[in-house]
Amino acid sequence: MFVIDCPNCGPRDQSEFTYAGEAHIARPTETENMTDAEWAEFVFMRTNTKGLFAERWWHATGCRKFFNMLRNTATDEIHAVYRIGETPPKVTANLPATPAGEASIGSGNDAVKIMTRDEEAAS
Amino acid sequence: MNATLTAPVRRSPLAHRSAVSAPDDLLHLSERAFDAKIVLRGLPEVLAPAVGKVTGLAMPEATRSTANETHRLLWQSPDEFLLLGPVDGELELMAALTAELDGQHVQIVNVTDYHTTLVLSGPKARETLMTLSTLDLHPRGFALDQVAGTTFGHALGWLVQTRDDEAEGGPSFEILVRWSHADYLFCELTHGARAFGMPEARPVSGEKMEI
Amino acid sequence: MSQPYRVPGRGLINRDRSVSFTFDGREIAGYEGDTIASALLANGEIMVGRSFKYHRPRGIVGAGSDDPAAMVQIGSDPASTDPNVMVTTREIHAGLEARSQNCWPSLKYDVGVLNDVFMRFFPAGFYYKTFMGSDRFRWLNWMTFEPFIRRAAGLGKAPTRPDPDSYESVNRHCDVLVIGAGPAGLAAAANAARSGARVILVEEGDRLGGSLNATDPDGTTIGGKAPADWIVAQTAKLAEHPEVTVLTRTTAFGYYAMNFVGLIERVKDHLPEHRRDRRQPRQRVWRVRAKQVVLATGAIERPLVFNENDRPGIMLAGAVRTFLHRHGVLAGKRVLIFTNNDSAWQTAFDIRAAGGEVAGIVDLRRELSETMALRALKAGIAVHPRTAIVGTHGRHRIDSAFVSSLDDDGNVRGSRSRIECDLIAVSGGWNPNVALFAQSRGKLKWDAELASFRPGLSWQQERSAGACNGTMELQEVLAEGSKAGLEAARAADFTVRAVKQPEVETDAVQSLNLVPVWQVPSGLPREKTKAFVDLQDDVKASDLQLATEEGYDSVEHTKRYTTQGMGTDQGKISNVNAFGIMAEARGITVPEVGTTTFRQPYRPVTIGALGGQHVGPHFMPRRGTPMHAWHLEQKAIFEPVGDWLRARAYPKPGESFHDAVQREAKAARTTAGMLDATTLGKIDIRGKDARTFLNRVYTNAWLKLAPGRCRYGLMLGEDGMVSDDGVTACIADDHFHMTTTTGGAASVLQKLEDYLQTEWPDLDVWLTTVTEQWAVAAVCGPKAEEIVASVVDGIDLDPEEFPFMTWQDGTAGGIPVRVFRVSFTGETSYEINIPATYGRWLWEELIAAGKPHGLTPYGTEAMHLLRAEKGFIIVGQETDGTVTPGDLRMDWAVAKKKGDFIGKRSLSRSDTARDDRKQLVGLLTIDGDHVPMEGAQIIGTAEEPAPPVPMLGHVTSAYFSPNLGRSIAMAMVRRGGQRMGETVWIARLGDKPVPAKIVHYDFLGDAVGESA
Amino acid sequence: MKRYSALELIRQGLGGHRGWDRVWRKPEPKPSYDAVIIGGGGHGLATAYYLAKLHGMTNIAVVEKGWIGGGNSGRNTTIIRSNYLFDESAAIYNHALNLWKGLGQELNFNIMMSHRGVLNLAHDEGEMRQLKRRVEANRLNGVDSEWLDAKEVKNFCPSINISGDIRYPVLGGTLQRSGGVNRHDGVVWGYARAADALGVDILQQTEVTGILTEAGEVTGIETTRGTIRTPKVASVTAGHTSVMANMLDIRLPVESHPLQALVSEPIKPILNCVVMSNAVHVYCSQSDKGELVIGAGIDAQLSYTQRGNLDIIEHQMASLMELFPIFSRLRMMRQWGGIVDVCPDASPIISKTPVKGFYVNGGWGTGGWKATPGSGHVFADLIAKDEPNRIAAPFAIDRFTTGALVAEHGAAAVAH
Repeated sequence: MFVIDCPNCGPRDQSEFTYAGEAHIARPTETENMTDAEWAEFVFMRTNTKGLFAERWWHATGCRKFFNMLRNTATDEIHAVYRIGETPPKVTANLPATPAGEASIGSGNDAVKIMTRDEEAAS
Repeated sequence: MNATLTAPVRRSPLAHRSAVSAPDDLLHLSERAFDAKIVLRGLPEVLAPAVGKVTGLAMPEATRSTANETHRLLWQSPDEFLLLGPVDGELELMAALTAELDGQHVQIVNVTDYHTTLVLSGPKARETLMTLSTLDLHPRGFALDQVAGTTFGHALGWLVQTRDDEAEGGPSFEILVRWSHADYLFCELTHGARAFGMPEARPVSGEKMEI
Repeated sequence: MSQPYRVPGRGLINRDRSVSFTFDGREIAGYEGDTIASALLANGEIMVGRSFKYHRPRGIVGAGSDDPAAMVQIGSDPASTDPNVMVTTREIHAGLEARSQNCWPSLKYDVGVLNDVFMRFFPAGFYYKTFMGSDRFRWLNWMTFEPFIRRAAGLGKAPTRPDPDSYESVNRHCDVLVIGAGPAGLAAAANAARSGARVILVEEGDRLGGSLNATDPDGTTIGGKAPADWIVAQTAKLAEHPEVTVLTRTTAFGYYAMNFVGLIERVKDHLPEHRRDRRQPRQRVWRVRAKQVVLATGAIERPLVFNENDRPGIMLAGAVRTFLHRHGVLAGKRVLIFTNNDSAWQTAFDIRAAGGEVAGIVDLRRELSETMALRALKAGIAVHPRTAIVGTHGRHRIDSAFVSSLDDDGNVRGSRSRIECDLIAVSGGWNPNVALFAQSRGKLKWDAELASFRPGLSWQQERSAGACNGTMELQEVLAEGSKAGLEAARAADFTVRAVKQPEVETDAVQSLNLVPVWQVPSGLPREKTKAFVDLQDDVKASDLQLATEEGYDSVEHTKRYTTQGMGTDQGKISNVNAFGIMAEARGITVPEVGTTTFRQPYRPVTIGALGGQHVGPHFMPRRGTPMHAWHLEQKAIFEPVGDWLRARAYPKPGESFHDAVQREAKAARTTAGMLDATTLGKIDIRGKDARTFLNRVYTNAWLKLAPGRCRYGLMLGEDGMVSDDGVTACIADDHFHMTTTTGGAASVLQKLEDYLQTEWPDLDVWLTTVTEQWAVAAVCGPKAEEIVASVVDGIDLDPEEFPFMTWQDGTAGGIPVRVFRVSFTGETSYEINIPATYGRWLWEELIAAGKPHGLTPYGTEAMHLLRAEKGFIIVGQETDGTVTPGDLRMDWAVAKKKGDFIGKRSLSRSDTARDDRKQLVGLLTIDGDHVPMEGAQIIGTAEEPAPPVPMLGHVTSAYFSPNLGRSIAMAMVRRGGQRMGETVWIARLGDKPVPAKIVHYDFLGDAVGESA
Repeated sequence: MKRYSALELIRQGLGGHRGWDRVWRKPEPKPSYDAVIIGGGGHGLATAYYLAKLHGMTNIAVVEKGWIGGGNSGRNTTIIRSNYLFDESAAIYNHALNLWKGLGQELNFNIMMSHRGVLNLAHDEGEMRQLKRRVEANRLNGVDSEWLDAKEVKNFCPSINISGDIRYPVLGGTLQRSGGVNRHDGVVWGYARAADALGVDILQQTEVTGILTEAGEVTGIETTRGTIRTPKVASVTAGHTSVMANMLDIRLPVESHPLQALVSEPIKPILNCVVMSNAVHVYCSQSDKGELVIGAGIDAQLSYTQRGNLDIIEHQMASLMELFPIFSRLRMMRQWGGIVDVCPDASPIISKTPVKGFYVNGGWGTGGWKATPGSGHVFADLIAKDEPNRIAAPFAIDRFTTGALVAEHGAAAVAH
């Protein structure tokens, strides 16, 4: 379980929160003039990022506020929480070395979990 | 008024439970029903004068509560507060607050009957809560007047510490729990405190389900 | 009680307390402090069970949770019997009953041994190559063979009755979690504790000290103290710190994200029945969130892989020492040592010191240290350098080993000679126990000196200390432990100063000088060599080699093909050997092979314990309304609706459920009925933009609804599909009371908050749930007005004054109530909302007041029936997430001109705008007595053709209507709206389809008349 | 390819098992192929096999970033069934079920297909209605499926607790007798061996780092082992479908989530069918080795970490105790997680894309395993002909634009 640092209530167990999907997808205002494809883009299409991802959470049992969070979905590291309407802060993350690959450390992929020579040399 | 009616009876969700205690005053669990409970939604600066005037309380900081002899005000979110007042006093409180806040962008909702209050006190109260809650309930993590909305097993509730650990009888906590979760929580707390000799309350059952 | 293998004066057992138990019905004597394993060994018993595949005899190999295969079934009670219990970790107590498993008719004479005889035909992966059926004999396939193969599956037997014990889980936060209470862990905990940090120290065994308990007490001092005394002193120091928790018999089984560690505490399995505290759970899961973790989990010895290395009597050298020093048991009368490193020599010295006989040291290495050789010489121990054990002998326990010397290339040279022995103490080296480190996502690195993996890069807030970090010398282990404890405390923001560490003096062998030998040569061809790697699942070196040759050469493929490391021990002692053998077979290095994944749990965890206290009556809250107890008193039948339990019907004594529903539904239309409608979701909405808000979340128009009035609304998802519905009342211009479905209450509130907070923060609207503030009694029927009038004051119930779809405030017994003149039945209906604590009182007053008028309480089933008669939908019954308002033919509830609302744009997509979608209709079966099955499919022909049968739709609701005297049904039918009056057929399993006529779904309207 | 048989096993046994062929070659990547399949799981290898066998496309490669079968193929609970509600779903899953039946024999590899029956339990009125609707739809679609009342459920699976005292009592259930389980590794290896024998190159430890296009058409892929030219690239990377599509700036209606499963220690047979319950959340069978194989829930959040949270497992075990209180003393031996990509309508995507020559098969959510042969079969057809066949057509991406969803998850909507 994650510990999520609610901007209002402080760090709490993940069980108090509800995941609310990708962040920064604004609901279109001029829906009448959109094509079906544009509308589908809003309703259904997602980036589903592997790596640094801006997402929304809801502190369901606490302050009942939605907020944004930057998390590395390849490693589950949480980098920042910030309020709705704010722009995501700049952070550095252990990003996957290749598009489908894994971060340079703490692999989620079971095939890679022994230190590379470079890592050994660096440590 | 209709003469045929019997006098109204107010029943709490735990009317069928009596207070229970573990030996040696390790733990006491009881219900305190019918406190007046009012949700106040609005910005604290908007609410503060009215709350001060009606209750004498200051607005609490985040995750804290303020209290005096008659009232306690719980922070629930930056724009949501739960005011607890004297038993059966909710209508007066509603009226007073409504009058003070007339025309403001606020919401005042009577939730007296929505919640009931479980009072858990004694030296083993923290450990008992830890069987159900993921909060850091060590005295370093949760102290007097602190407030948290959280889950207790599958029940939702607001936890507040109302008596200090050093006080006679040990710390005391109150959990505001919704009506329909009250019995579950009461039973889970006694269940979690078995090891301290707490007599166990069994969940009410006996429902028949068939086709 | 002879216990012929017990060594006088040794061991940390309580010799004043004899304890006996039974193994396969025979009484075995031991002492308090014994495990089943040590007691069996004390009595000369070493064979415990049979292996999984070949049913070969299996004995005790390890002394702790690393043992691969010595498992028994505990107890015979069908409710509390416990399969696959490791004899090396289970403490004995009076009344304990252990039985060997996976053998029949007995441990010594087991028919399963036939598999062993034909072993050569059952190599790794043989199942994949046969039993798939052939062109000629198709039936000779898996379905034919599986039942027979299945019978042989599994080890122990599951209980057949529910578990009488209870479990619990508890949560803890701490600053420093120290896992393992050996020398490193004790040093870490003691140093962290001095800082005042909250420390939890976890020890898997029953006593602190770890490897120190397996150390010759005469050979080592720490700070001048004997090891046992040092442990006592450390324990006492820990006890001085109030913030320290020490847990024994507790295993850290899982290291999860963000320093969340699961511990399992075995609270009372070690106690005899009469000493088990009934208030305590059998086992307890500790869910620990630690700021910092110190891993001090020690090292696990690995055996050597040699021919016939699986016979009972072949034991890890370290385990022999543990049994000797910890339990006072010398597991053999004549012990042969077989090793490739220095550590096993200590076993020889300890045995001699304890007065035992050593048959010799067979060492694979050519270069041996002179000091060691000298010590051996002094102790009178024969040493055989550059020699291998190439075979063993003995049926249920070894009686001798065959050795051959090796040439410079490591091949067997010359003849076999026989050494008599009843125990072989074997060591192939030590593997740092990195399981939890790897679970924490740390990366391993290869240590060439250890020829094993040890912690490399950390990922979480943890550090390893001691043998699990590859550090083997005691002085260094203590230093590393101390340092880890200090650093952990500091990293958790505590201040602590280092103190001087105690000096260690020891004559114990601390060097390793390991020469890795992954498979010991036997001088025999591969197929004749029975060199086992995984003793539980019977994986031989040759299996790993065969898998590699066949192309299953990725470490995961080899594992899966051979089942290496897939037993209950998860390969604790065998995996590194397996990686070594794979590496040799592939001609690459071990780190190039890599490891399989160290999964949670480190050691198997009781399923019931994971469920904790949240099982049985505590599984899920039973949410009941304020009237719930009344429903129970009436012996109502209930139905679960989400977490709620709602009264479904109130059968009178002797009355069937069906009859009760018919009676209740009839009464609601002829006299009066009353429903507990408390569970409907209720949201108080306030703010100057409340109307605009409602206009955007509902499909219909809300700008002009006057205070005092109510309106029905449909809510859609952005996909255009109906997601909820309900009636919302206008309390004041800026104040509304919304109701939602029972199941939708929480999700609707979340959704509304979501839109308010993220999409429309400019709207001034507040939302607060009031679902449980109000108890709701809905009274309907011709007599409803009279009944309500006799209970509610302050409201003129005259329909002129209080018309349909309005609400008014009043009182009942002086208590304020709010009455809504809305209807879900089509009858005149009053939904009386009263503060919940008065709900039961109001309900009983209404029952009493209604009695003269025939007021009948009705449950949710009659409610469903009544609303269907009127043609009202139920979201979740008529809809299934694929239904638009148009599909429901409720276009009247969609305001096309009001501007945007949630889901609006989706309604004009090409598929949602089609006119041949399934639409809601009423169905009247031609035979009015026939009630179709809900969910039945509708077809277009009187006979059911062969599948696939084109389906027009399905029945969503169907009832026998007591008020219409016939069956009614609602259905989603393709193009239904355009098919009024047409006949369709309802398919039935094993029977002719039933014809039915499509009508409008308001059965109280014209529908029934039309069909007549 | 040396055929496997009992006779051959005996012959090899006498000869020390030295004469077996390699199951598949370890080829070097060729500079170009007629088609490249990304993803060496069950679906990808099945696709390659059917492309080679049925469409004569043998100059093709399967590119796998790790070891074949190492993704969701190696991590699922192997439940096979086809009792889906909608015609479109029933068609593809039943197509798969029919292929499963003879697959071991066809591949000459024992996939241990055990048609032991799958029970889906109902615990409330809504579920009863749903499942009955499904049973009837299945029957009319020619899918084997029947309704059992609670007593019949107990007769079929004696270990289940059908007592009325539990929180969500068993009211009945559906049974698909032809459903069951199989051996996931066997399927992967069987397809790989058969595809390899037909000439398909299986390139393990080869990760795709880019997809090459010219003028909106696929021309090849970049991999960690060099560039490969090809006019057709098919992504079968369930879990990572978006990662592949994002290389071409194609957004898809999927989110990836961890899905966990676990096994108990092996015990003597006690559960001889597959039991599934949505309300109580239990998916359980017993392997031929004796382990209880238990599917747990998905974590709510998007994640590619292939691991999940403990609380999911804890709740799963509490749920298991509701239906199987006799399992309480058994022990969880191993837990793991896979990454599933989930579509909003809980149906898969088998589709062409806006980029010509790029095909996508993914979004199978928690239920892709059972579709393996059917999915590969129709996807191969799509790749070979550049047009979806009747079974694949409803699963095109454009259904999210038109609204013609195959909303199997709608079946779970509960409210009243």
